[in-house]
Amino acid sequence: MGSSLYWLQCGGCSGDTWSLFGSETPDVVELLELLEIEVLWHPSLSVASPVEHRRILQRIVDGELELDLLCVEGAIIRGPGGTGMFDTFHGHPKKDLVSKLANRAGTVLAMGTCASFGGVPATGEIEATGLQFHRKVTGGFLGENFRSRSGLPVINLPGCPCHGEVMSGVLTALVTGGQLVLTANNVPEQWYGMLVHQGCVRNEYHEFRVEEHDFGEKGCLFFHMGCQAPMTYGVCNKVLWNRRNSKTSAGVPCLGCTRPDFPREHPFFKSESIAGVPLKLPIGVDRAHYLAYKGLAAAAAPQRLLRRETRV
Amino acid sequence: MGSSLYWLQCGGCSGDTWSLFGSETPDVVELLELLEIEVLWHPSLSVASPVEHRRILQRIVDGELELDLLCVEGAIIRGPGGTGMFDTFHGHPKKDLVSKLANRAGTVLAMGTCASFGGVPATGEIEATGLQFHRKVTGGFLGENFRSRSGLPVINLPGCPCHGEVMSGVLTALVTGGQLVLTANNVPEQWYGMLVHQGCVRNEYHEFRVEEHDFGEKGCLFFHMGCQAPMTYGVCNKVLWNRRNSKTSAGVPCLGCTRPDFPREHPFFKSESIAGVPLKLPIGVDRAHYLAYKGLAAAAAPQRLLRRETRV
Amino acid sequence: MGKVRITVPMNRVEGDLEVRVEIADGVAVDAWCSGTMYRGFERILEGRGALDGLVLTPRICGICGISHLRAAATALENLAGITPPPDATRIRNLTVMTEHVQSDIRQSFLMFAVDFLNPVYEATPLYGEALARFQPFKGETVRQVIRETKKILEIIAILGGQWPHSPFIVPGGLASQPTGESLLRCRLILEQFRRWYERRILGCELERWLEILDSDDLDGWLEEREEHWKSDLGLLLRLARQHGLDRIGGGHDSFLSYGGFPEPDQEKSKGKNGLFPAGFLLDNEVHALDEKRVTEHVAYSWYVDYKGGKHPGDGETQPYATGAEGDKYSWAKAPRYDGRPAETGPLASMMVAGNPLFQDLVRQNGPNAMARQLARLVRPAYFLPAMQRWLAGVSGDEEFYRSNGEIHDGTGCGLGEAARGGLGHWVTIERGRIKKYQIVTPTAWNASPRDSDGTRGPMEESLVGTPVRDPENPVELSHVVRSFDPCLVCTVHAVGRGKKLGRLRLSMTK
Amino acid sequence: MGKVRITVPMNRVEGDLEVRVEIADGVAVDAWCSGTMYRGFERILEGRGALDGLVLTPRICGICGISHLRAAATALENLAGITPPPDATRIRNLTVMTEHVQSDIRQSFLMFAVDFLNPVYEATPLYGEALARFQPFKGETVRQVIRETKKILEIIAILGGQWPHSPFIVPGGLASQPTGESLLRCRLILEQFRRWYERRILGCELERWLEILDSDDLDGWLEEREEHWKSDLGLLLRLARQHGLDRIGGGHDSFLSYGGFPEPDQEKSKGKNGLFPAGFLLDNEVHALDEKRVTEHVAYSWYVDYKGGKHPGDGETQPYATGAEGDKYSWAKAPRYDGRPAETGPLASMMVAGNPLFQDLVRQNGPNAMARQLARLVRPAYFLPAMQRWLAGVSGDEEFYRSNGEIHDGTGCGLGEAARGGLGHWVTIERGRIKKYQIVTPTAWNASPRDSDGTRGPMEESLVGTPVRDPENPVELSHVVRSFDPCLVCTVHAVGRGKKLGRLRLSMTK
Repeated sequence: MGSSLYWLQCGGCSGDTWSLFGSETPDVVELLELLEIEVLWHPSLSVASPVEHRRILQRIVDGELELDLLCVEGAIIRGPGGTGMFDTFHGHPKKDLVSKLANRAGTVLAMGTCASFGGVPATGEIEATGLQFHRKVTGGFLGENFRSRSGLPVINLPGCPCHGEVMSGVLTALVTGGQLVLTANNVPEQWYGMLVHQGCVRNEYHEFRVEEHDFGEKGCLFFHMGCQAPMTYGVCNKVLWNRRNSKTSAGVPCLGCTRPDFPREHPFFKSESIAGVPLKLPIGVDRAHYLAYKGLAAAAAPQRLLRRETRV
Repeated sequence: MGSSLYWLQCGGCSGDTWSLFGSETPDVVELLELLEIEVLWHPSLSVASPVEHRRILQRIVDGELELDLLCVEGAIIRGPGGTGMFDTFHGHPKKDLVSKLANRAGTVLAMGTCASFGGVPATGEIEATGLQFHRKVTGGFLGENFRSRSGLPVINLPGCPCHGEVMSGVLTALVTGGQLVLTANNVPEQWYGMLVHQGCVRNEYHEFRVEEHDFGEKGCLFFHMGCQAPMTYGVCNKVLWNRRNSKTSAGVPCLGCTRPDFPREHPFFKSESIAGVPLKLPIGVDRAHYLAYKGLAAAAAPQRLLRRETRV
Repeated sequence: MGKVRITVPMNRVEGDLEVRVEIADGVAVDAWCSGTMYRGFERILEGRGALDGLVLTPRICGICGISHLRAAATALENLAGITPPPDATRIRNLTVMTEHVQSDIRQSFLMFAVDFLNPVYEATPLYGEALARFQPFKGETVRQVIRETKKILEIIAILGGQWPHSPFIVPGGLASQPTGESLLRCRLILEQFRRWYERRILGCELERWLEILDSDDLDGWLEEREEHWKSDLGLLLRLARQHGLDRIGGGHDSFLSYGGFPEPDQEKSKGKNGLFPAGFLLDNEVHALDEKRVTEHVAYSWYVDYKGGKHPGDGETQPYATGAEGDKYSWAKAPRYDGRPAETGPLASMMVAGNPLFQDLVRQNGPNAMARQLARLVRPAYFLPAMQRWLAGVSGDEEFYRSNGEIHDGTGCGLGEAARGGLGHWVTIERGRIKKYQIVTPTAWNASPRDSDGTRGPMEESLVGTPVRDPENPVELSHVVRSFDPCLVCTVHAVGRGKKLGRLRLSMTK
Repeated sequence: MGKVRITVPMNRVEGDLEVRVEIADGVAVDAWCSGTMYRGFERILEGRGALDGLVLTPRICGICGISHLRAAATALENLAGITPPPDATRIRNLTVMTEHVQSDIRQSFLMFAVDFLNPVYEATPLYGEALARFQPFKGETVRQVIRETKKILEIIAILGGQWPHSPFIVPGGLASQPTGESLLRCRLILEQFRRWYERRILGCELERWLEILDSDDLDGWLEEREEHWKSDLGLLLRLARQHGLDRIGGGHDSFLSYGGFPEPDQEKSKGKNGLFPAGFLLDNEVHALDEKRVTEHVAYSWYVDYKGGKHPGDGETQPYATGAEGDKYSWAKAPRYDGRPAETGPLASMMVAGNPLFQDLVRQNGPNAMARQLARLVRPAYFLPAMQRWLAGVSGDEEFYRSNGEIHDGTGCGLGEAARGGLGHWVTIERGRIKKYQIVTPTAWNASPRDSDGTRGPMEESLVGTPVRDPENPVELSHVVRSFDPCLVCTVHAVGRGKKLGRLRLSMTK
């Protein structure tokens, strides 16, 4: 047994790689050992010479070397003018390499929001896109109908970066034959089935509508500071980052970085709102009911919250 | 520099010791090294012979060996009839040893609810009590006016067991000269200034009053299952246990184990309630306001929560 | 040379235990084990909610709380006639065993092995190596044990919320449904622990260890490769032999195991008893376990006397309080099976399960301190494959909890293996409240005082005949006592309510 | 022997870099560094909210995002005339340095040291030792580096929420107020890391290292104790000398440092420049830094030409798209200071700061690969005491944020040291939105292509003159390139909006 893995970095920041390096029990080295994953290539870590590397690539493309897992980090850059020459590898567009490898791979994983949906690069003019999605729209670089050898579409693991424990969990599932339940965005629901808001330590501020208006305050970041946690799927407040904390816990609004529309157009750190009520409400709530209830909730807020007498 | 520490186990389960062993970055061995703490004695770990041990004790009592930190785990057993003979050490009541050591110690720490408030043993008939509290009432074994050499009362670190990261944090503060802010229960507010409910992953269920009625369901455990999280101070849902999880996150109601009245009289796993509304409400809320608002909140609950379409 | 009475040094045991030994001509000729703390736990439970044992009984012991939790849940299931769903059984087995594994490893290296650093051994060949590995807080093995046992406990936190002390096992199953990704993470943690255990503790793969079927095999294994010889187990074995631990610490030769790792699919495995079956071994014959044959004696315990033994379900617990206690010397009662004392724990489990290696070791030398400790340290080798099998077997599609409504009135009994041996809970519910709760812990069996017939408890008996070179530093006795892994925080009997308690005069040595 | 052109093997660098070298008679005679990716990051920022650079610019680089974050916040503070409160400055310095430290250690052992495992060295004396420690995924140092660098990053998670990519540094201070217990935890983590770094990396206490003031001291230190010789640093030094890394990898001898670790109390430290001051070192003379003297050239970059250099605030970035790019060969522009190329990074910082050891090393051999890497690997020794000092200095009583309302229109500049050297952000806000954003990264300085005068960039220059034994396996060149720790994910220039882009024909070797 044992699975082979090729990690390709395209238009990204390598943040997903470093996020994976933050995973623990097992750490990344132990993970690869436990899952008996053979890393054919990782740009930051492999010791193979370019000659060997090109031979590995050729053997994969020729079907001589079986590629089980293709992990792509970063957006696929198609510019300028569809040539892909904004991102080259040995003089050739890297996007061509993506195609070739994807067609050989057992499973293709989009590590992070850039590879999944295009992310930040897709908002520029380098014709960047995700592997099989362009922001909210299916298609992307490989096209709506792409299926890897395993019959699966590209498995999207969004997040900017993707949470290390999510990547290691999904790799474990794939290697050990676990079943992934994919959402409409081809995201495994097991790791994206809860909102970032669920488990936020500022939940009481949210409940009683005790609001933060500027940095450094204590309060809920949703009403004014642009926090996307109630509209964003992710485990950030259940599986802590670096096993310690999360952005909202540290007073940083959720940026909505697992969403296909990340980065949103509206300025960060500000909620789009009318008369003090955010335009975007927590997923699934009815506006009229919500407003009525939030009014009463604010009236019921205990003094300890209004006075911020809490270590949250 | 360097501090000396003596760890005394009285009427307890050694759970606080093992909880401390679960702390991480640093782990317990590293913690003691970093803080340059010399462990004069720990019952499970010390290698000193009984002869040496008694010599150490004698030197502390005689004032020849300076004792900086006295950590007491477990309740002080005073029975039967005030003799303390239900818990002896070399034929003598252990409580006498507690007195002697406490009078010499720089700082006295009550590790866990038993040592702090009496805990489970205090509900029995062995005349057990906390070091300086008997459940909610100040006094306990050492008396209301006790002060250690440092001028501090006994510092209570409740929890059954106390969270390992709390113990290691408070030890760090004491050794490095950090300032503790003590509440009325002599609990350091820095580590007990938030509710267990703050950061619970089931917070949306709570907000919209989506209730759990039996084990194995998804929903808020407060309304029927006796969850004490909104009435209990503790960092369980911010500083995860074993760096992984918390009881409420695993569907286990908060037992209120840091409270002076732990274990409460009412059966666990059941909320005391009238007409489906718990008698005890989250700390600080006004009953009338709360009921009105919770009614509206339940009406505003999104379908995804009602259908439990979430991985929480 | 006359007789001396000494108290055996007892640091590094969980709980409060004092052992006195009488030595004549350099040999222990008698012994008394005293539980020195009385916590009255069972009495606390009376009158409380039917489920409250789930919360309170684990507080008896911080290192084996899940064994209590499961016993409490099992007792209520026994009362109510509920069988938990197969996946819940898998998870329960897994978490109980996880706790055992951490306890086995921690006891071996944070407690047992430390005695090899006794000054008396300073000039012996392996002392330096032992010091480098086993020195408290500093030894390389100690550091790794702290790190790795912490990691395997993450399995319990993932599935149950936290360790120690989360009541996630409930009558009917589990308090919540583990998610698929939690189970995957547990698989990784388990596999990672297994590899560490193989590499560091055994020095070989589990499969190789499991090929060892008798003491010749054991010798062969030890010599076979440097990795075996040098592993922590290898070193412990060499130290134990060098210091003669295979020749001390006998006992009554009667062994009790409660089993308690049922195969999940009880329909299919009917009649079978799961991994490490329950049973009572006497004179090389295994008898099926019948909890009715368990009794407790108080002739030498600080409780009001009654005749002979009583079944825990009928037991009384009134601290003896007249001030004239005579020969009484322990807060532990004396549990007996069929009227006989019985050793329980890893060695007993191996013996009852018919493990050929341990049967051979005991056949040759009788029970002894080395065999007892070896059984504890290699128990994970037998557990880990089953833990992996059960974890992999969790389908996740099925229920983890079967609701049973309120617990009705009745009586139930929950037996199972805790890390230190057989643990039993007996509960009676009346009008939805606990009427009576009795707990017989493993250490109550092993560190039992004498019974009505004056027969010593297993640990007492095992001390008799031990040569003691220096009564001022009786390290041999310490090895024997530690080989039982005693945990006296479990001596938790109940006080009669409303009884006015007089002053107890205790005649302790020293 | 004729000329050959080769592409230098470039695995294990962050980002996309291709280096071509011309070799004649076994010596590199010319070199070209190409950034092979264009991400158009700055253009993405145009038109966005004034604060959005805090979120977006860290996404340029996953390993030094906090440097970008701080530069973005500083640029806005510069624009708005805000000074963050002293405690906020302490925390910022601390977290930026934490990120540097993890990067320095990871680069040294996950990237740089791996080249010593090149097959060409297989028969050399230290190969076995290097393999045991530095083999990817397996070496003991590699495993420890992964474990310990992860731990020190917990400091950033505790104070900022997560790493990588949390915008917790904001104009005016920090997004939230660190709690006292968080700060205590950070102190422990920092002290723990320091001890690991001392024990494992240095082989001595920081204080001892800081006594080394010239190359004789360095030799003396290396020989002084086995711990020094055997430490990871000791081994790296021995390998570097064995393979002549102290004699390759020269350069222009001009060094740029942006400083950027201001002392918190700016009133008291007025005039002082904090740890590792900003400056430009040319011909052994340090010149005060003036950001106005920074320009960028595009003569050899794939952008529409302009004459000479332009200040980033005035810069244009139009990808050259006519199909006739001539000599252009990189997506990186060519930054110049006072019209000159400049090396930036740890060695440059040491030189500008007047560190006697590194001044001596460079005086003797000129800049070289060994000195460059040594500066990186020992930089934590200079950082850690300051980090501890700042952390201990956080009073916690004072504010961590000074509100400044909306960011008004204007232009600001934020300069500071990133892990790889000087990083500059230039921002223009108009009507509350970003009108223009220009970023000049450290690797843009080091891996710069030629400028309008045809002067090579520092890395290009450093390659010239390097002996190359085997053009098929030019490991010497690899050492030199890696000694700069190049990170080309930073070549992020902007595309002119609405411009129709034609097809680019690129003449790459192979």
